Amino acid sequence: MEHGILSAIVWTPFLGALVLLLMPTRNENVLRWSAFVLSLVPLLLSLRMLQLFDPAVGSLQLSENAAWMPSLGVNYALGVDGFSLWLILVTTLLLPIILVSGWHDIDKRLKEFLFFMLLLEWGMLGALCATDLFLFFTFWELMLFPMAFVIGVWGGPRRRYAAIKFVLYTMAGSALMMVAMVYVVLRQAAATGKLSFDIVSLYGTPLTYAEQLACFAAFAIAFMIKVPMVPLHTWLPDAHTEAPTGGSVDLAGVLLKMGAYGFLRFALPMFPAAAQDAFPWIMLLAVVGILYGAMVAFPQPDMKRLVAYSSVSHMGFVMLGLYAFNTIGITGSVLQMVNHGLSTGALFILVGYVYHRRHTRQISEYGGLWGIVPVFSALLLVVTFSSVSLPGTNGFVGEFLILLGAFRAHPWAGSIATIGVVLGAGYMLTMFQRVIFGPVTNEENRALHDLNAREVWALVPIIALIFWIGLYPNPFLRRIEPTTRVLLERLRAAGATRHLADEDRRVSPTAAAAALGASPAHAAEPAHPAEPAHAAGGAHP
Amino acid sequence: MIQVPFGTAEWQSIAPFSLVAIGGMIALLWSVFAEERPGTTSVMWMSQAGLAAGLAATIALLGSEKASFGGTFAQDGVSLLANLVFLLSASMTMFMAQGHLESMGVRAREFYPLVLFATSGMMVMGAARDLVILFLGIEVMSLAAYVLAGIHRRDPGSTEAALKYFVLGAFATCFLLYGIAAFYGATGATDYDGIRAGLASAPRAALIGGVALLVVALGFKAAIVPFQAWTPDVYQGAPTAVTAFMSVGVKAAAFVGITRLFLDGLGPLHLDWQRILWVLAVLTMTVGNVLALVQGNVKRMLAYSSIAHAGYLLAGVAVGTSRSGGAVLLYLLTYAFMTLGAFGVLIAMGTGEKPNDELEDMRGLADRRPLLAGAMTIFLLSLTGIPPLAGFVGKLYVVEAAVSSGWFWLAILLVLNSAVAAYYYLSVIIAMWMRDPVGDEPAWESRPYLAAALLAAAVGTVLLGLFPSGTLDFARHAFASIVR
Amino acid sequence: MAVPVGHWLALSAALFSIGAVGVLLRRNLIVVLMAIEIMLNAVNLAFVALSRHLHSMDGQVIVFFVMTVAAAEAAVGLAIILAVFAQRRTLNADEFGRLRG
Amino acid sequence: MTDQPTTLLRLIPLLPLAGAAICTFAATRNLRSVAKIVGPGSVLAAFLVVLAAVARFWQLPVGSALIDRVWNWIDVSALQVDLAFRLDALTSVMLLVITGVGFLIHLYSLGYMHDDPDLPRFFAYLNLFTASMLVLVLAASLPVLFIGWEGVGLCSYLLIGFWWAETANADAGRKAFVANRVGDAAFLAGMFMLFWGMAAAGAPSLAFADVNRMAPQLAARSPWLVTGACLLLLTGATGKSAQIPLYVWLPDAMAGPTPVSALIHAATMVTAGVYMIARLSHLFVQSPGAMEVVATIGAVTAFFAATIALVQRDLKKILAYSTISQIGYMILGVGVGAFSAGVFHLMTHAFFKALLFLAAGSVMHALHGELDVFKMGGLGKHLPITSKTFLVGTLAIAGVPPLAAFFSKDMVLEAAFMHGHPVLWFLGLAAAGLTAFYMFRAYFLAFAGESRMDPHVEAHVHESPSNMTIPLVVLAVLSIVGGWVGLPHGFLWGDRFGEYLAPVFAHVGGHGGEHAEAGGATPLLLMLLTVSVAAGAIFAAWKMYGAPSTLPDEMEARFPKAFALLRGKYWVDEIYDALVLRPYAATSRFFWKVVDSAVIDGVVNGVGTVLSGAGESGRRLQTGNVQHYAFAMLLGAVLTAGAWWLWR
Repeated sequence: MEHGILSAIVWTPFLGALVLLLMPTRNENVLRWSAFVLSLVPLLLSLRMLQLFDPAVGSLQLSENAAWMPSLGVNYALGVDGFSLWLILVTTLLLPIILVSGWHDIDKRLKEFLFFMLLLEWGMLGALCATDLFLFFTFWELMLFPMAFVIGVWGGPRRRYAAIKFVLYTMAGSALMMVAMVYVVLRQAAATGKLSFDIVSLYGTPLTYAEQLACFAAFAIAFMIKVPMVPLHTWLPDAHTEAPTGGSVDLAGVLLKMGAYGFLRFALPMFPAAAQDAFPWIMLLAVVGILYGAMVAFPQPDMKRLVAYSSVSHMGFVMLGLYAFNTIGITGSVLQMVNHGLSTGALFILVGYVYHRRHTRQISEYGGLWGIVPVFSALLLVVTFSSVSLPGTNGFVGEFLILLGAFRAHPWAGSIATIGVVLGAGYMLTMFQRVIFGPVTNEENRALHDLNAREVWALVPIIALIFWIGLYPNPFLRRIEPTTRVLLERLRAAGATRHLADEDRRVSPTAAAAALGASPAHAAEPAHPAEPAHAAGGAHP
Repeated sequence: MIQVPFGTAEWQSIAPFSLVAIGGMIALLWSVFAEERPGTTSVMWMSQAGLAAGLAATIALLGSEKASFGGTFAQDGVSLLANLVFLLSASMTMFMAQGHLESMGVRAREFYPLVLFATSGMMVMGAARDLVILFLGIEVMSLAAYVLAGIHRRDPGSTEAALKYFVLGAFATCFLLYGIAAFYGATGATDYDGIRAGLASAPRAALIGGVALLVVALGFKAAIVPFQAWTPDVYQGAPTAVTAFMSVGVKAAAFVGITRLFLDGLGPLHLDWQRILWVLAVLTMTVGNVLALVQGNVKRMLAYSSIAHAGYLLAGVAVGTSRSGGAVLLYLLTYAFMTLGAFGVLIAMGTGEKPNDELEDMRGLADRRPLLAGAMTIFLLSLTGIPPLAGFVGKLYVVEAAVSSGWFWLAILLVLNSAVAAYYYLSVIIAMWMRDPVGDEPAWESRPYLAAALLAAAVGTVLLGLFPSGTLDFARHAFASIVR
Repeated sequence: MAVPVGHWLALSAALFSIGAVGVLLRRNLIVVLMAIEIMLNAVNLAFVALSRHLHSMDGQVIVFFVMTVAAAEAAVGLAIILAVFAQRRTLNADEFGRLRG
Repeated sequence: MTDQPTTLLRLIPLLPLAGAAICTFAATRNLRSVAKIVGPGSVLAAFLVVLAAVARFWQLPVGSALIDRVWNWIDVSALQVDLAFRLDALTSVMLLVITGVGFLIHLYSLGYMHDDPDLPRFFAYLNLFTASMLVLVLAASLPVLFIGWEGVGLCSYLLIGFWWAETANADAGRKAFVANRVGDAAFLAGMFMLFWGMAAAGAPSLAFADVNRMAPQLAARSPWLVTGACLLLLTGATGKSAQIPLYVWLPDAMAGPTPVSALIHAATMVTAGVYMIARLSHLFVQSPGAMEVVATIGAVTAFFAATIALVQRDLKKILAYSTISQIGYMILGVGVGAFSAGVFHLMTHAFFKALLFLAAGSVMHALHGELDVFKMGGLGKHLPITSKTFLVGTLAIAGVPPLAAFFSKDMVLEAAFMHGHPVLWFLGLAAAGLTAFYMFRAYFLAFAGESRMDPHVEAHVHESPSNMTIPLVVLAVLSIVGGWVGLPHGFLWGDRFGEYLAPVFAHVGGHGGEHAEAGGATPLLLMLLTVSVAAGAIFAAWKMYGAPSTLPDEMEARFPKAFALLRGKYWVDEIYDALVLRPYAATSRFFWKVVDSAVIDGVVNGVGTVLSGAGESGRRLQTGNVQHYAFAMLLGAVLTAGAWWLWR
């Protein structure tokens, strides 16, 4: 059934950007208000989409399709499912918040800044909604440039280096992806006789194991850079430190999720056998990412850089859950993507407030803020503990599910990753400590005035969501789970069953029991007596 | 000797290039008698009319593919599409040159007729299915191009460029002729059908020698490594409008000649020359990109970038299938739009006394002339190969052609090269947007025609990127008839 | 008894090489131009020899084309050299290295 | 045993939570009066609701419980967790202790924090703490318990660092939170292991009822899983209940205001670990190995902490180590299977330890922050009520009959002895002696003898106001009466407390009921032995510190190393710092500076420099000389032909 809602969501930011560009006035207030109103439109549309979204359906829905390049089999195809639903909502929610919270942040070339922020949202929404591999790749590359401009033009002292590094890192990754993409499409055309970039038809492409491995490696590298996973992560701290507040929030809020989303949407379903064999490596990198990110975050003198490395650690958790190959882990990691977007976004906004007042991000410059700016300190307290995933906040639900799922898939990875929870508390509380508690060491801090109504109200939606997802996550989980089941069913059908746990709801059949009972340490090689067809584990088609 | 009747087919096939040549002559005569007032555009419009006539003839022939003059002169899809590229580059160059040359003190109004003569030479090359006709086309084009390079007589750079271009061009022509002689000796014929027939019986040494010699000549024209050393110097020396014409028109003609020669004439030898071209293609794109990284002058950087693009084109030729032929043609079209646009912006940057084409001059352009900076950003992003612009589509088809016939490493090297290329294209974008302007603002001159040409190039780059299907089908179908 | 075509081709190759070496080594631009003419005539020789050997007139016809083109080339070449000399007052090939890097 | 659905239980945590919200609002508007009423008031209201709930519970048949499913919290495929509260006998005891003692401490805080500008914020945190503790105790499943578990961790972090102006307090708070977090990480791992074990056994759930019901099956299927899970949960408990090895944060936690120490670090939070083990008694019982470890940790900690307390100078530090030691007893109790004995000691300890802390608080209040016992002396006459109540507390903790600890501690020791743990029993006995000694040492130094206070402090020492002394008196009474609920077997009305909790620990595997029937006489003998040990210790304390004597100095002279070791707290903090913290900071700096910036970024920038280096060298080839280019062309032609010729 044809729906216009997704196209509307994707293209309203683009039209908004054009309208803004063509507006004759340079008056800052007019520009800010119009940009804010323009950014509300996609938010309202995405809420309408949420209404139309049928929670029971796991596969792509609200899909649209129109021929774009018939000779290449490329269609303008959009669709949404459990994986992209909440990410779309986070994207459309974050922009208005950025505009309100950073009302006076940007002074030079405001019109271009707002133009690029709307373009950035357009790119991200396009990538999230695209269900045609070519369309996804187009938005994947398109997304880069507004972000690079935001970092490069309005960033900090080393903004140009950060911008170039950001673009080149991703482009090098996506170069290989382009070749792999073309290869898969051609193989599929050879099999079905029809050239098509449509994702769902590409899922069934018959590839030999070697081909799958090569293509999976190409896709995986492109997405690992974006996640980012250690050692391909060094662009993130620079990009975050140099980007203006609005840029950092969007970068952390949504751009980082593209990598993990890419794994879920493309790498896993298209190359099941290869994805399954990469299981130990990705798990290793995820755990390394968690611990490494947390450890490197600990000594950071600059607040933004600390939060950037914390993102590396959090995304390590997301990858851990995503690669647990069971419903609990994957659903948890999709939810954690949303949580990380919210709490890290809020952290950046708060750092932005203080930066706007004191023009420095060095932790040593602050201290004893509790007495001077109590409202700010209270908000920072809530967001810090959400980022440390305290039960009752959103972070906990995601992390609990991820670790539970990861524990099932790889007990050692799961338990080592749990240490990440401790390290997380370590560096976050250290930062909170040095900034908020202790005596007022720097006289300038005394002159700080507390957050005004606007700044507080900008964060209220995020704080509300932090507690809502923390205490009543079911509406969110219920919409993610069916899609996870569809993905796992697809993997099972393709014979990649080695790490799959039987996901029956209440009482799991004897198969799972036999599986767990059999090998104590590593539940990787379960004998599936009850499993008829794929008894031999990862039987390669 | 082939007995060649002179029927209607022959008249129709020579119509396009001869109309352009005649147009050139009329424009030349007109420029002698027309009054001397500066800023007159009559000669330019006269020349444009000549091009229009050529275009009309080409469009009239669309659909009626046939080889005239006994198969040595093919008016098929390939040459017609090639003609479109040549005519496009010629007319854009003329629009861009208008005003640009006067401001540089170049009053020589024979510029436009020379462009026409060069274009007619290209059209002959595009249609030639006989080595001798190919030679004639190359010479007509090159002679006009040598003079065009040196059009700005008082500028040492321009004359030096012309000198280098001439000496090396002539040198290459000798190799071309010697190659033709080798083929004539080996296969007893100079037309492609004759050559194909004689290939089996030809001695291998003569064939290898002949192809090597041809590669030198055509490699020189297409600026393929190791014959590309002249390109940066000549492109930098010549006036920017001429550079634009050379980097698009001349290169396109060379590639159509190479493609037709290798895919049609030397088809059966495919397996032999494929490996050589593969190596040359990789060398070309790598050398082009790596040297471009360290350029301080944007014009010279674009020269190296055009070498890199020659590498991508040669990769398409090396694959040697009709798909890759179509990809090369389409790439030429996309390449034409974005490169003409990029050079056009440099022209717009230049003022009478100072060309302003250093990287420092680009700083803060976004503040001073946002529209110009926006156009340049579109061209550079397209050159980098960012979807949905034309550059990406061209690159995608070459990669698709390469992958479809199993050339994975070629495709991987190609995309990695374009990732390296992104650095120097980005450095220009960064200079424009993210740096503050240095020095006072030069006295820009308003050039309506140039603005129109830039707009056309930008629209072409975006539209071709968004809706390439039609053109691709035409190009692929055109090549299907050639590659047997 | 006619001289076998191999000899002619050898002569033509020798002439071609002499011309090429001339282009590479001689400093004076006009001499370079002359060297190019030598190379062109070497090719003409080859064409005539082959034409006779293959008993086909194509070779002879091609020679005419080559000669006309060579003439045109010489004209354009000398014009360029004139322009260069008018400006630089020197014809030494090594002087023209301003555009590089 | 059926669960009676109700909607009453959700009110219990909700009231203090609402209180916390109101106090936070009051803090922003600085409405001290509102906070003063709402703070204690919400806990009192909770106490009343608890009474109502317990009354409703008592009407139910024995062994059933009240259950209140608020909503379905997490529901993802096999994992299905309800936000559900459950009240059974064990919970009722804990609720009464938390809200009861909690309310008294809130009342006391009114006086203690009277002149503190941040009073509203203090009550906000205290209420939030109470709410979290209530959630912890009422939770019907492990994840919900974990909400309370980390919630109390958060509140203890905030309250320890309440006076945030000094970095020392804030660092102590962070140390507490991170140490707790280490335990919580183990707790999480234990939970996951348990969950997947249960899933394999066919009933994927973390509710206590299910876990306890499935425990025998689980143990049968994979004993290592049960032991592993129990050990991990135990590690979590050691973190929260400050046992070896994760006890280091409790002494530093004394940086917080004294009511905080009383409520959190004596009565409630630190007992969470004991409660958790008691709640999962059926599971722990299935793994004798784990039980052995639990008991050993308990006994060793009891003794270890007691030795440190011997030489401490700061009154609150003495009480802190005493708390660690007493919790050791509780852990020992549950470790040997005497769950109700452990819980009983937990209750009595809450009374007298809260009393002791509050008394110390009122001493501090009087002496304007002075806590060094060697700078006190003779306070008896100045602070009549405080000194008398402190004496009651000291007697209680020393195990002097008929006060509370005598019964509860004795029950634990007796269980340890009877259930075949003679070594642990002996450690417990020794610890009991030491406890009596250091408590009376503190008492004599502070309240007896002549005053060593400096004069102008002594000048205006005065007794604390009534809202501080009333709680002291009430707690003193409770310390006396509290023990009588669980009398030794056959004495007067026997162990009512044990019987009350019996249904919760009903079929606790092989360990059977609380009291082994063997040898009626031995319990009596044990009791006499502990009392005599306590009496001896008291006399020794009086000898050394009661009357003026040179004995302490002589002792120190003779065993300088021993005293230094104890005073240095076995240098555990320094060991942790050297083994864990400093290497961690070093490696993280190494990762940052070397791996991240030098290696990875080095490679990334290296690629850039290599390429531009090649560009530079390539550029030199571009000489600008025509003839060089011609030569390059010629060379190119030769190479192409040659390569083709060779490349067959």
